[in-house]
Amino acid sequence: MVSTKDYHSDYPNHWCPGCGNFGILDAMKSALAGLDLPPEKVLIVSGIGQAAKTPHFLQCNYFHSLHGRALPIATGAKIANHLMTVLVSTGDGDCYGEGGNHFMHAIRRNIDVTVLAHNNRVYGLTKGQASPTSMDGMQTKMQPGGVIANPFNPLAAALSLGAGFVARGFSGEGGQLSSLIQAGIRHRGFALIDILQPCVSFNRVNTHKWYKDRIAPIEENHDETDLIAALRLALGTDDRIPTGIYHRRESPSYTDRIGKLNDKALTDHRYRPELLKALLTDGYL
Amino acid sequence: MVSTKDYHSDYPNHWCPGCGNFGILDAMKSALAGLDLPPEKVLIVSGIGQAAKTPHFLQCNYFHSLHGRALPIATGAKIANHLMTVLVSTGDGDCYGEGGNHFMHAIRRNIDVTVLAHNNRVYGLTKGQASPTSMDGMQTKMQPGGVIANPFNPLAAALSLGAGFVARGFSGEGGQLSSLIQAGIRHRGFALIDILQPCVSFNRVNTHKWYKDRIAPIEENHDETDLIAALRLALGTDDRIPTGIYHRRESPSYTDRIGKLNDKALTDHRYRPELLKALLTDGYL
Amino acid sequence: MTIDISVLIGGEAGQGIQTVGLLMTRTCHRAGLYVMAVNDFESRIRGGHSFIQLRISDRPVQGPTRKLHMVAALDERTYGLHQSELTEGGLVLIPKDHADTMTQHHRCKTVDFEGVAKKAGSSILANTVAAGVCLSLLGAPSDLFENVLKSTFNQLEEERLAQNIQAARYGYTAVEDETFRWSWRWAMASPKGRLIDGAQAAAFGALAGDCRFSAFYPMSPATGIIQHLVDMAQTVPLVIEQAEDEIAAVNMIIGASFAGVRSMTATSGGGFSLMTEGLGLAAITETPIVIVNAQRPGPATGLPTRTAQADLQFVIHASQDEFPRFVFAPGTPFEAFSVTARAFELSERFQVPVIILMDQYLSDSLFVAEESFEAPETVATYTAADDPEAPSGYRRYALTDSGISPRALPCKGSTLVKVCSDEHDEEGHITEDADIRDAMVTKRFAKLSAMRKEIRPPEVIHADSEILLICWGSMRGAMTEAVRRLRAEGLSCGGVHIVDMWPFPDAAVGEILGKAGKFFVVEQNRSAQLGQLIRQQTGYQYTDAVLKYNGRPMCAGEITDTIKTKLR
Amino acid sequence: MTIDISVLIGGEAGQGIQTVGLLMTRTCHRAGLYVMAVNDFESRIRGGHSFIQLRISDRPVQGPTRKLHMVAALDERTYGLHQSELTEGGLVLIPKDHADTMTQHHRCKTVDFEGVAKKAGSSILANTVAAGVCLSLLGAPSDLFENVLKSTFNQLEEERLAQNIQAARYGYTAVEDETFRWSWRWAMASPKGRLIDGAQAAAFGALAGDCRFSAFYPMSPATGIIQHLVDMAQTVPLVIEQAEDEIAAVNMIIGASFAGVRSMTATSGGGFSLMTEGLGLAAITETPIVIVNAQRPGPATGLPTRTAQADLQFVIHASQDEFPRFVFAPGTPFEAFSVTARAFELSERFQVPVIILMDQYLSDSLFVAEESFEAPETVATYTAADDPEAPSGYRRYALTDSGISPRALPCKGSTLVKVCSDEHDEEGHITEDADIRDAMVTKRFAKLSAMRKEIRPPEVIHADSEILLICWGSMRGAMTEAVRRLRAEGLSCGGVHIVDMWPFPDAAVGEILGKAGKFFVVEQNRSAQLGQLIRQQTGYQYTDAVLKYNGRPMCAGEITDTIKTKLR
Ligand SMILES: Cc1ncc(C[n+]2csc(CCOP(=O)(O)OP(=O)(O)O)c2C)c(N)n1
Ligand SMILES: Cc1ncc(C[n+]2csc(CCOP(=O)(O)OP(=O)(O)O)c2C)c(N)n1
Ligand code: SF4
Ligand code: SF4
Ligand SMILES: [Mg+2]
Ligand SMILES: [Mg+2]
Repeated sequence: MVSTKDYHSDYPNHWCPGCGNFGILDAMKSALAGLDLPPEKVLIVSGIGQAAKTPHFLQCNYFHSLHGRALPIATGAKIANHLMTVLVSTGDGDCYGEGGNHFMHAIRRNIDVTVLAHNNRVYGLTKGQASPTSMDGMQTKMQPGGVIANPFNPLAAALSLGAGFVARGFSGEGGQLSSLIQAGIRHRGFALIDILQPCVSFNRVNTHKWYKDRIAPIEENHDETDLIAALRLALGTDDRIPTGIYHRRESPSYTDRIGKLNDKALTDHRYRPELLKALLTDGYL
Repeated sequence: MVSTKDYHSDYPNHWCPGCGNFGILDAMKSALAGLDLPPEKVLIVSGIGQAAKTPHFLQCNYFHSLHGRALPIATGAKIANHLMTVLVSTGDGDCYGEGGNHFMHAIRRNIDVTVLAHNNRVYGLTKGQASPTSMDGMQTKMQPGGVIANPFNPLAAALSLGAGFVARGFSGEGGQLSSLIQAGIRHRGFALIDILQPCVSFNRVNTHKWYKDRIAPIEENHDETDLIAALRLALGTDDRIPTGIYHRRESPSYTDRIGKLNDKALTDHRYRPELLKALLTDGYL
Repeated sequence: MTIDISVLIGGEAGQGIQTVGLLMTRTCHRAGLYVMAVNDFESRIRGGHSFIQLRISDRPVQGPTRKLHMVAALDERTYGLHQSELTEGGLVLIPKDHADTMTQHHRCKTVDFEGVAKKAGSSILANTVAAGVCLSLLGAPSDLFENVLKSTFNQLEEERLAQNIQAARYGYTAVEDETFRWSWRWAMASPKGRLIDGAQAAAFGALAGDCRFSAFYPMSPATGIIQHLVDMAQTVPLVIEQAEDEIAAVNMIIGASFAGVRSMTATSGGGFSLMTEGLGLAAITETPIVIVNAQRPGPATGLPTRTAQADLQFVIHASQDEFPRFVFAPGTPFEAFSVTARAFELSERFQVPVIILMDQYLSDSLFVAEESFEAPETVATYTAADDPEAPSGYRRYALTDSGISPRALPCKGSTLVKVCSDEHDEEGHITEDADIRDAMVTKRFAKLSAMRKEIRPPEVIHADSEILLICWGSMRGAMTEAVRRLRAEGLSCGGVHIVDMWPFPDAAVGEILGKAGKFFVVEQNRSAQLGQLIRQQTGYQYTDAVLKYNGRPMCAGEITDTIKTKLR
Repeated sequence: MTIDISVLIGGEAGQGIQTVGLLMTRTCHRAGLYVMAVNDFESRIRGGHSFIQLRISDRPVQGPTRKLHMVAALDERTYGLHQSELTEGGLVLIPKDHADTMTQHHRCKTVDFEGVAKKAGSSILANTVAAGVCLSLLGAPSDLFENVLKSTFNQLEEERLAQNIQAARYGYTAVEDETFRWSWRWAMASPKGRLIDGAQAAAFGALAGDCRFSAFYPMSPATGIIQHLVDMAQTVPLVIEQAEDEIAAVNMIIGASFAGVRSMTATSGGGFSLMTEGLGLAAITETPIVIVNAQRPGPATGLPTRTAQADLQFVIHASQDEFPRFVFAPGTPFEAFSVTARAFELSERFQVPVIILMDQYLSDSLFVAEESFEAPETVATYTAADDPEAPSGYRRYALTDSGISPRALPCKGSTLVKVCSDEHDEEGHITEDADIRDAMVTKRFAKLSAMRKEIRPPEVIHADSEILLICWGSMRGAMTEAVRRLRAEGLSCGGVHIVDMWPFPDAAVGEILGKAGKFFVVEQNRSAQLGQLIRQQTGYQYTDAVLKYNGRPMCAGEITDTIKTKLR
């Protein structure tokens, strides 16, 4: 039995005391242990940002990559060895800003990774500029007149792009978050979990309390397979923020659909000179 | 009175005979002339691709830029001089592939440009690779086993991102297309017109006939202001392809919201040394 | 007799010009002749002007020439554009009578290619007609050509193949009454080597380097390499993914390589620009990757379908800060093959990125390669075996004298593999420590001395000459021929060709150049980038430079002319 | 007496260390002293270790030192980390008694910063307490400090300001019974020059260059420049947009510049990597842009909050193919100001991109600048007036001898402006013509000769020395001090500082170095990039290199030590 202790890292944590990231970290540990996945079977890919530092504070394989580029790294890794469980730890800036294009296309591919988007609605590591999810009008040092843009709606975007698993969690609801992460990992295909997270240092608007006042679990009778219903939830115009699984519908993942990956991982093939020889003697160009 | 002749260019056309781009070109000319806009008041920004060559075949100001980068160029130009009418001529690869991130964020900003996405569901200029909108399973020389990805749905994506004007045209329906372009230009804010376009050289699936068999104008009773209704149309799972305006709802555009742009264009300000002098003598750092 | 004949077939994009060239090239090759074919096309799909230029000889040919013996013009424009390149007494085949063709300088013969093609079934067969016409005039046996048609079009239905053969035959008869002054008796011999373009050679090289994954975004002139990989991937364990952009492409191959498969991408300058940040990621995480940059003229979009050698300094210095990398620039298809295979080996052994500089000319031209393309019997593995006894002792960035740390793979054992693009400690955790930073820079640079040992010296011909021409990459053929010609004119002239560009072979180049009285760099760029590097790395200053940057491949004749002018 | 005192205040991120430094720096400046403050912080928001190091003198100071006279440790870690840097007899203020502090080498005094702060109202005032403690020990009049507090915190509510003043006073009294061996009588004089960091100076320079638009994506250490622009934008016609990524940022400024406003972006190496394709777009479309690259150590993410000078070769060669560009590397805030203003002027005049190389050290450190920062009375316009008589005769890329074509603006008259990233003809249409290509390359490069004339020669001190130190950018201060010190020790040593890096001042540098017996490059990178360039451009080979690349700014003492060792 894997326990959360197996995921304990001695590397000193870099986050601010009180940061929502701690709740996410704990939920990750309990989700992974709960699935009985040992650290050596798990790869976490991250970009750059506070969220992207997460794998240092866990025990696992990780690739802490470039700002915005976690998804293509994860895609390549998953193709090379589709037997790995691949998670992506990313921030709202990382995933929806710098990495926005990869977000769209990873969804289109339905690559089998679970994306944990630590959405604090601000650029934490670079000290508090607006992020794509910052609310319209939010003031920051860099946006003293307030943000002039519609906030990016990750759930609606993912749904309209055809994502098969779309959920929202909150860093302050560890139990629910942990089970969302488990469901995301179990989902075969692209899974997005957008995790609302207070940033105690830079986001004075969307505080822990602000979220507590607004979040509410999705109602029981919500039909997870109904895309329009999910979009309605995601686009909801009232104050409530539903948490839970908005949409879930499985279809073959990218690596499921590449014939040559079915039986064994690409990493497990051996070089066979006869294959190249055959091509080299194969008549004309 | 501006006439379509004012938009005539002597520069030899580069497109294949029979290409859907010709229909789009004609519709653009008649839309611009119909709005009585003279060429010198219009800026067309394009990326790279067959679609992006469009402005060479018209008479107007143009910036034929980099693959994927038409939208940020257009954004910068519009901020510098918001009195210009700015159109973007782009391809499905240009706009939704290489330029995907800019697409999302230009919509968030609600920058006042009209995007004509020549959607031939293939990379034309580079000889027929799959594009983000190629249908799942479509075979090309580069994808001999067929595309493995959900096609990008530009309308659904734009709607979920909050675009205020979302329409679909067809290169073979010039009259309708021309009025869509006019409506797009008149819309103050980001306007997307995704234009279905046969590529006679590389797309053997989505031919002129294929479209003719499927397109149908949106029904009269469709409520343009109803986002969910628009999403339903965009996500429709049957064979029909509705053309027309899916959604229209105006809100202040990006340049409308920058206070200092209200009265005059940024280009029209003159350098005033006293402003810098005041800052330079302004006490401490 | 020495045969050295140039034939140009020109027309509009979409007329199948490249196919004519391919058919004729194959026919010559099959007859045991040496041949090369240079493609010249515009960035459009239909219309405009494109051509293919063949050079046929009974001696090895390595580069294009400027003087044409025969022109087959499938459209009227071709004649006007290439008229001036005809050699005295040359022959032009034009589709329609031309008022201004009646010069004495060369002969014009009207052949209604499309009309003839229609007789064979369809006007699209005009290209096969043209091939028949040209081959007939050159003296090629018609059954030889028919056999080539059969093996080339063996995928087509019977009927279309038959039409093509008919078109070929009509082509032959269309010029029955015409003679070509330089035709020769085709004595059939066994084919010389392999007919191949640089793109396919590089793709073979990738397989010889055990490439398992490639991600790319389409961009001329790099698409050819990927297309060959795609075609080959049907039978080998190789996955190819078209990415959403070049940033994704380079990061996908980094991810795949990290996870344990050898990976590459291919692009051109604009795409490479977008990959520069990823290049640095590969460097600091010490993840092996191979990037092919198939050069074309810029800046920016530039001339998408043409050739250049202007990214040398860029790729050597690309990405912020500094790190060891290899840069190779093959000069022939065989070099493209062997260098690409070596690139995978060296990248993995040293855990550094490798950049291969190709260009449109090398990628898209057909050459006869006489070297033998061998599949290696084995491919070495450099990844560390897992130590199940002490998995927790594993440190991805363990400091070693060689700078190379044991590379384990994630999820392949009990060891945890941790990599990080921030400066990191031996375990792979972020560090801000000044001493560890120093140690890590030193570690990465420690690889340089062993990397230098892998660098092969330039190839030199006629080393002890007064004048040396020095070039890199695809200029090899033209430079070699120029040296031969200049020597034939009595000049003491030798040639130097560099493939292994970086780490720069300082000592070897310095020694070679130190002996020469004068040396000239020969390059397809504006600033003599090799010349700059030579000065930076050896202190020697080139006497002068032979440069061309209009997107067309340089010919030996242009080199000899320039050299002779400069020496005057 | 000569004052030259170094004080370090250290603690965790979030303890307001930078504020202590700022308050003390301002106090010294207001007293008419020379002072500089170097910030050192980690890439995190809370915890870890950060510090600010002040150097205070009655003579101009231009760089940091290694030896500390006083350390104020707001946390316990600071003491351990900086103990070894204390000079004999130095004083440490520590929050708690330390068992291992009782060495003879320096004195330790316990000050319970937080405890004292709580008395003043809140433990977060510990930083103000620390400032009070240090200033008191240095001998600074307490009312001077209180005035600084008032003008610094004049935005705060009364109550918080009063608390700060209280905290300052408690700080003063906490060390009443302590003396600092190097304290001095503070003779009040009028402030010397302006207290400014490189980032703010560059932002002022942008306004002096009439910058109207800036797009950026946040990245340390470039964010400071943009933050200053944002703060200034409240009163000037300047629009600033945070882009979705660096690719968007560079393309937005290209679009804005094309439409007619001077535009810039600022980033660091990773962002610059993403901008390289856009750089080429600006070049081929001949659209003026200014890019600031505030360097930090890499590769890739590297050390985000630290300093380096390792992108020189990269920015000179960045983007595919070749084109003229300016590269400048200011060495002081005043140079950052004047070079940035010049960058806008030259970019627009020559229609070429300009890159300004700054770094974290120059951007984030506070200096006393004695030069006068003047707003120019006028800013020239180089855009072509529209010719309403003959709008159709306008050609954006008209071939001219200077290479500069008249630049009209779109939608500003009856002329149509057509620009294109493919190679283009004079009108701005795509071309595939070899001759036009040649003409356009020649046109773009024709600008070089006039651009070269704009390049200012390096500044030299003690030109006729046997040994020269040569450096660029922010190494100016440390190099200058090193020269002074080496001369004081009797060495015949001079110094050379380059700001205008590209086009490289070949002739001027060659002449200067030609006279020296030996010359040493002084740089914050691993490969001596200036040294490489000097050899490439002048043929001279540096004797040796003084290099540092661990992310911390180089001090004069490190330079002198290395030089002395190398000369031994
Ligand atoms: C190419 C590039 N651009 C910019 C940066 C600087 N940068 C580092 S983290 C970050 C934003 C982080 O925001 P987010 O992803 O929301 O993560 P958070 O810190 O809020 O968790 C930025 C802009 C970078 N490292 N690389
Ligand atoms: C950075 C970069 N990558 C790739 C290319 C090559 N390229 C030119 S056009 C094109 C695709 C065009 O497809 P699309 O935008 O759909 O336009 P179409 O030709 O189909 O109209 C590509 C990949 C390029 N010019 N620049
Ligand atoms: S800055 Fe914000 S997101 Fe980052 S660690 Fe601190 S509280 Fe968390
Ligand atoms: S390739 Fe396709 S899209 Fe391009 S011009 Fe030809 S038909 Fe049109
Ligand atoms: Mg964030
Ligand atoms: Mg397309």
